[in-house]
Amino acid sequence: KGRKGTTGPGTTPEITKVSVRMKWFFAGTMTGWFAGKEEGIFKQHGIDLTINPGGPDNNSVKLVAAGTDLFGVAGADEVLLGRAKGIPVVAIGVLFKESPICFIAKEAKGVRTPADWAGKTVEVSYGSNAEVEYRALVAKFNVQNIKEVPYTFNLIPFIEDKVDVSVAYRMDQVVTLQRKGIALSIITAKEHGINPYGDVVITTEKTLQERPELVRQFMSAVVESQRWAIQHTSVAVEHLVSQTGSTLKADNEGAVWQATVPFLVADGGAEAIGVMSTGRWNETATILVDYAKLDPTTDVKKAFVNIIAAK
Amino acid sequence: MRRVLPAVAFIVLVLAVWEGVVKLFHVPEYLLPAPSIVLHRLVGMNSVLLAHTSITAMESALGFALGTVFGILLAVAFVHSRTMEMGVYPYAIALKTVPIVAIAPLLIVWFGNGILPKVIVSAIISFFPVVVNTTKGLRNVDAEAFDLFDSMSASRRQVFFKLRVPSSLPYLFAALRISSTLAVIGAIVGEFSGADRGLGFFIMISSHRLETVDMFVGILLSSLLGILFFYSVALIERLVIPWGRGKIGEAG
Amino acid sequence: MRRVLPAVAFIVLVLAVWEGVVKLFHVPEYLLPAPSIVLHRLVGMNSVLLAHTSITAMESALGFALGTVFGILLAVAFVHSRTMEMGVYPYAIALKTVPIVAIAPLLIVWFGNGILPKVIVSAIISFFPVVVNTTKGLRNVDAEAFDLFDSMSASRRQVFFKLRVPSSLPYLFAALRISSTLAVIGAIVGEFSGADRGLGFFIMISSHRLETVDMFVGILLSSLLGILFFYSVALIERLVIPWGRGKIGEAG
Amino acid sequence: MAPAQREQLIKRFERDSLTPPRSNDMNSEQNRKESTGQTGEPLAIQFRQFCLAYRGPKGKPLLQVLQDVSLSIRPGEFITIVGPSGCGKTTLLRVVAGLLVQEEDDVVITGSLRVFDMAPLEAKRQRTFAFTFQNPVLLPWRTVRQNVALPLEITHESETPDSQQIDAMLSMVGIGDFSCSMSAQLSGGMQQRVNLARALVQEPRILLMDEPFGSLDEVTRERLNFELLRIHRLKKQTILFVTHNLTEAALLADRVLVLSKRPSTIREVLPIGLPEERTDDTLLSPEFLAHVRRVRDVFTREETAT
Amino acid sequence: MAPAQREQLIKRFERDSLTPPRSNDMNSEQNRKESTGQTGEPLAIQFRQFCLAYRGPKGKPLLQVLQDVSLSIRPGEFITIVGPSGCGKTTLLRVVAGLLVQEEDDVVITGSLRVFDMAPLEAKRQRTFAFTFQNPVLLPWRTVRQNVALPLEITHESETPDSQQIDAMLSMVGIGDFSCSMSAQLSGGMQQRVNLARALVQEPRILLMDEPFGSLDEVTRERLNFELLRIHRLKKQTILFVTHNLTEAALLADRVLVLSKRPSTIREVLPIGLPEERTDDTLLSPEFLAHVRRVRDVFTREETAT
Ligand SMILES: Nc1ncnc2c1ncn2[C@@H]1O[C@H](COP(=O)(O)OP(=O)(O)OP(=O)(O)O)[C@@H](O)[C@H]1O
Ligand SMILES: Nc1ncnc2c1ncn2[C@@H]1O[C@H](COP(=O)(O)OP(=O)(O)OP(=O)(O)O)[C@@H](O)[C@H]1O
Ligand SMILES: Cc1ncc(C[n+]2csc(CCO)c2C)c(N)n1
Ligand SMILES: [Mg+2]
Ligand SMILES: [Mg+2]
Repeated sequence: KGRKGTTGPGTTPEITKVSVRMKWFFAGTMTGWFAGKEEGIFKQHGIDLTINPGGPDNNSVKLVAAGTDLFGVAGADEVLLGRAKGIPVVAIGVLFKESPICFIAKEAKGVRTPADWAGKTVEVSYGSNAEVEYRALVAKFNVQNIKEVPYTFNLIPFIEDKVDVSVAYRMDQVVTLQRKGIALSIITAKEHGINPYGDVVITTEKTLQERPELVRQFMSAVVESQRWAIQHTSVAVEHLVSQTGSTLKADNEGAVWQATVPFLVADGGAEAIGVMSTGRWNETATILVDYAKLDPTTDVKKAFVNIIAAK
Repeated sequence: MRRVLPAVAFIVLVLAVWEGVVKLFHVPEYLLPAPSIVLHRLVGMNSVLLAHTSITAMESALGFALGTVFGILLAVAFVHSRTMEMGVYPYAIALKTVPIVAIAPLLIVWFGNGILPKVIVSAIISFFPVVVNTTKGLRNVDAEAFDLFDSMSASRRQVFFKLRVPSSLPYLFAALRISSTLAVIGAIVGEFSGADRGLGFFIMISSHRLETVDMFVGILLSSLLGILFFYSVALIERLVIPWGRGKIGEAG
Repeated sequence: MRRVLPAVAFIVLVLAVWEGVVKLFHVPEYLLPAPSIVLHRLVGMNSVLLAHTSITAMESALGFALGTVFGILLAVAFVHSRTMEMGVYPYAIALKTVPIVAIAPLLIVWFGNGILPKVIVSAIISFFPVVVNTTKGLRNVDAEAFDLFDSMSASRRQVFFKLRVPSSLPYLFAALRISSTLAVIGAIVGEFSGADRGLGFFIMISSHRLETVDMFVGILLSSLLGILFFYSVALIERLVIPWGRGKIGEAG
Repeated sequence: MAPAQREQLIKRFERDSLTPPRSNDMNSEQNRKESTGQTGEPLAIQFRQFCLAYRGPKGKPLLQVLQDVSLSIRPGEFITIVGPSGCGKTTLLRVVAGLLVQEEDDVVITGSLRVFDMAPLEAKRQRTFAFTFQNPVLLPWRTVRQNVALPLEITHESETPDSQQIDAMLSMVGIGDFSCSMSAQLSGGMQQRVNLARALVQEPRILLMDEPFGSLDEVTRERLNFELLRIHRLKKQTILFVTHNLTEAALLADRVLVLSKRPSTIREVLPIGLPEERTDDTLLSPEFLAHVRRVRDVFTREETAT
Repeated sequence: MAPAQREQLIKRFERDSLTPPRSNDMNSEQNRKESTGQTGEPLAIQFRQFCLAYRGPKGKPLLQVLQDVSLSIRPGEFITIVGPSGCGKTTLLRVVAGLLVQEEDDVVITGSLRVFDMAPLEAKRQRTFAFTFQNPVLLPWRTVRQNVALPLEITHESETPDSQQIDAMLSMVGIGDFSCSMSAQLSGGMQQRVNLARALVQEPRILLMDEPFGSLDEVTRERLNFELLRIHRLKKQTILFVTHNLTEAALLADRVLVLSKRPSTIREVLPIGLPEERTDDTLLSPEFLAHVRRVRDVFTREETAT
């Protein structure tokens, strides 16, 4: 598919059909993607975009590697761990320059630092980057006596006080909870010096090698779309809602999108959206070597290509 | 009228108790919304829900049809060849026991993003009862009737269509009742892992957003869909096996 | 020996084709590992897997037992009271069609983090075929035999235990075959939404960690568990309904 | 089983009989006018202008089966019923037994039917009847013995019914050797005999027998005829006995009921004026042969079955 | 259906008969020695030192049913079989029809059995037999008419068998009015007549009949006896006919086979030397009555059933 994308310069750019696989169910965090699609930003870059949903069972790394989707959104951790297992995916841009993961407790429980987890019931999302950051914090604070229970991707046990501490996306569940009037105390890994990359945009080594122009066009469109959505919040969110079967609520997703923006513009502001640095990738890798059994010999440099910076 | 009265009475009872419990113990809405609220919401968002429901209905119907056809074919093969049965049955069970959620990405890789993977999940989940019951039914032939056909030296084909098939219908329809609801489940489970429409998608998003009322609306609709499928099968059964109606207890 | 030969032959065939396809088309391991690699891994990690498998087996067995008992009781109630059936059947279907994944968190809130919610999911999934088939079976009584009991003015209890129950056994066992594998699915689905042990946990965590080989080991084990449950039921059936063995086709 | 032992069992069975012998003497009653309660004891069965029709499938007319049947049967009487195939004999027995009632089945009934002055349903509830069906209806999951034990389990609500009584019955009908076989392994005639044994162990007040000896050879049939007469002399049950064998009909009966073809009315009720004790010799007596001839005459005056 | 119309249908059925009348004359053959191929034509059925036993449940001894049966039946012969209940008559028919074979069933067979010089299984494959089973075995999902049509559908592999032939058959057995009823709505005797009709439409070379008239009244039975004889005269099938009615046995047969009680041997084969055309008068002729008496004598010499 999309062989037409390799047309030479000079001719009018033909439209290439391309799909991208999200990391999760459609939500306000993805407002930029839908806005870019609906505003014709991807079209302008010669791309007819299909946005596919992810979910807890749907691994975007696998689907991109298998060629089902040309591009995808995945955690930086997944890229490194996948490459260590021989999965030939590469990051071609970053979305969340800080980890979106945080650890929440109800305000009244007085959980201020990881040290307060001692003796508490904590939801652990086994096998995810959330577990990595959790282990790192537990190690750093040498916390004992935590009662770990499995995370259910659902907030009800937390709200019902079946657990004291849960894991959440800073811009997603936290916003949802706060809008429901639940006061939270939030712990992030970053405030304790552990700061890996969050979600990144990926493709395969093969695509990168064979269709570099398409990849460049795509990333340009991604960055432009995010910028546009940051500037036109309410219209962007309406695009999101209308394109997802009117299931999402504009007010909630608008708040989510607003909470997402700081993660996009960290490390250099709106000018540097999508641009990655070797230092941050190395930092990410170190954490994974320590807490996710990442093979230390993994070549981090090969895991990402700074399409945007190269422009 | 007489036939639906008990069902209506029962639901009214259940809803009343539910409503009462919610009101009495101040159960928060995000945990368990009162039925009055759920129904009110349901009425208020007709068109969106209709779209989701009809997609799921279509996936379920296709999956049910596919699963049934495949299940019947497999049962027929089993009845015709013991070797086939010995060889394949364990793998039909194995296929059935594979956690769909685990192979969802594979299904998307193989069958794309449209409704096909959902239809296939629905078919996989619903084919198994058909295999088991139909195999049993096709075997559960009256020995004397079999002798009758044998004495006429009926071909296997004839024994099959004129004796085994009619004998197996009560079993087949019991299976279809089971499968019809499984097919709905299958479609919804299929939608949980990677869909951008359908009731499964709606339920997932609502659950994720703590829109518990919406989630209950979605659950309610999927249950209604299951009930609709079930009673459609029951209705067809009445038309197809009129002679079975004389059985004891069907009337009383 | 003769009985397992076809199964062994078939699996060898399937594995050979699978291995061939993987090798021939260079299917990457993270997508679909070759069976040789899966088996090799399986052999290498005995003790860990044994623990996970036995937990899931226990949950499935409890869920199966619970679902079966509950299903039988409901079927009995239906057969005794048409009003009961009319009233409750639709809600049994509705319960069955509720997407478990959607209510799994509620189950955890109500039943805690232990094996109980998994057992309950397993029971909910497996009770329905028992209800449907057993209801059918208890009704599927020979009209003349019923007249015989009626002429002796047998009590409902006696008709039930001495006539309906034996008549329904073939249906019941067909249901148990279906439910036995559903129970395993149920336990695994229950584990998917919140567990720290069991095959469902193992599969999910392997999937998250992109350990596709491990995931396939987990899937393989869950299938084996399903097969084990299924054939245990089949074995019990042989012991319990010896008179059914004369039926046509069971022998051939 | 040795013959002596068998005899002993049968004796025991007779001694242990629960029903006390009734006091009515057939012969003296034979000439009295039939009416209710003349003897103070209610009639066993009484039909008055009884009509029965099956409702067919929708749109089809009713199938009138019994038409204006009026008949009084005294306790202890042995009535045999003959009639063309399909005329309604089985229907008659079923309606007496309370197995066919207007409220539950697709039939239309008019007229009245009382059993010991009760509605048939009530009589059934009091376990008045034992029924030998035209098909043996043996339960395939029970052995021969367990099939015969069934009514005892049901009436005594016990799981271990008196085994000697059952053994006696099984050996009387000549299938003692097969008591542990499954019923599918019996021949047609053997199944019919099990069916008979199962009805007899019930010791009912009214015995309804639908062609019980239809698939037995003449010798076995004759032997069982005399056994049945012997038991009847002893227990004085009221018996309705459907048969196609006119000799049998005359041999067994106090009265022979001849039905016409459908819609069935009572063509004639023929009293058989023979001594109650009937033997091999009865069969050859000119008196008996005259009776048989009369039954045959009435019967063949009927056209053949419809 | 009007009688005239009925007659016409029956005529048509006879004219359209597929089997050409065979040339052997029963009476002249009656006195010849039995042996294979003496007339050049193979024997219809030949048993030589045939023994059959059922294997019981494990641990129990074999149940010897047929013992040293030797018998030759010429094509076109009408053999009736009598014997005590449970002696093995049904078993004999089943083994001839190829429904009971050592390889597939739990039986032990020794000796030889040939049907038209073929193994029974082969003969079955060539559609040599029609079988009326002791139970009518009607398919509950078919109407009466569809039940009778079944063999035609099967042998002609057509879904629309000749309807006039079926109608003729149904009215011959006297259930024309019920042709659209479901079989559960028929009386026992009516079901048996459907069973008979279903066998006759097959027009087989060998007709195996297991007590086909057991639950019919005397008048209907007699009428059907004569119908059967008429059809046999016309089509010259070979018939094995099991019955418990000794008069019937003598009336129908070229030869009556009397079996002993189990383990069953051939007690005697009684040739019935009557003219082939038998009528109502035959039943009263002293010659015939002498035959019946002989059959009864041989039969009752046997002890009763086991
Ligand atoms: N499938 C079977 N397994 C074991 N024994 C059997 C089986 N079928 C028949 N028998 C036994 O074989 C004997 C002969 O049975 P068969 O049915 O041939 O008798 P029959 O002469 O037809 O008797 P009837 O006149 O009562 O029909 C009986 O004792 C019966 O118990
Ligand atoms: N359930 C039914 N529904 C409709 N018609 C029926 C039903 N049962 C019997 N009949 C009809 O009623 C008539 C009488 O049937 P019944 O069984 O009483 O006859 P019968 O005298 O016992 O005959 P047989 O001697 O053949 O057993 C028959 O014509 C039959 O078709
Ligand atoms: C954009 C986006 N991606 C993933 C999740 C789901 N999620 C919530 S917490 C968590 C960490 C534990 O695995 C994950 C994956 C989300 N809500 N939003
Ligand atoms: Mg009858
Ligand atoms: Mg027999």
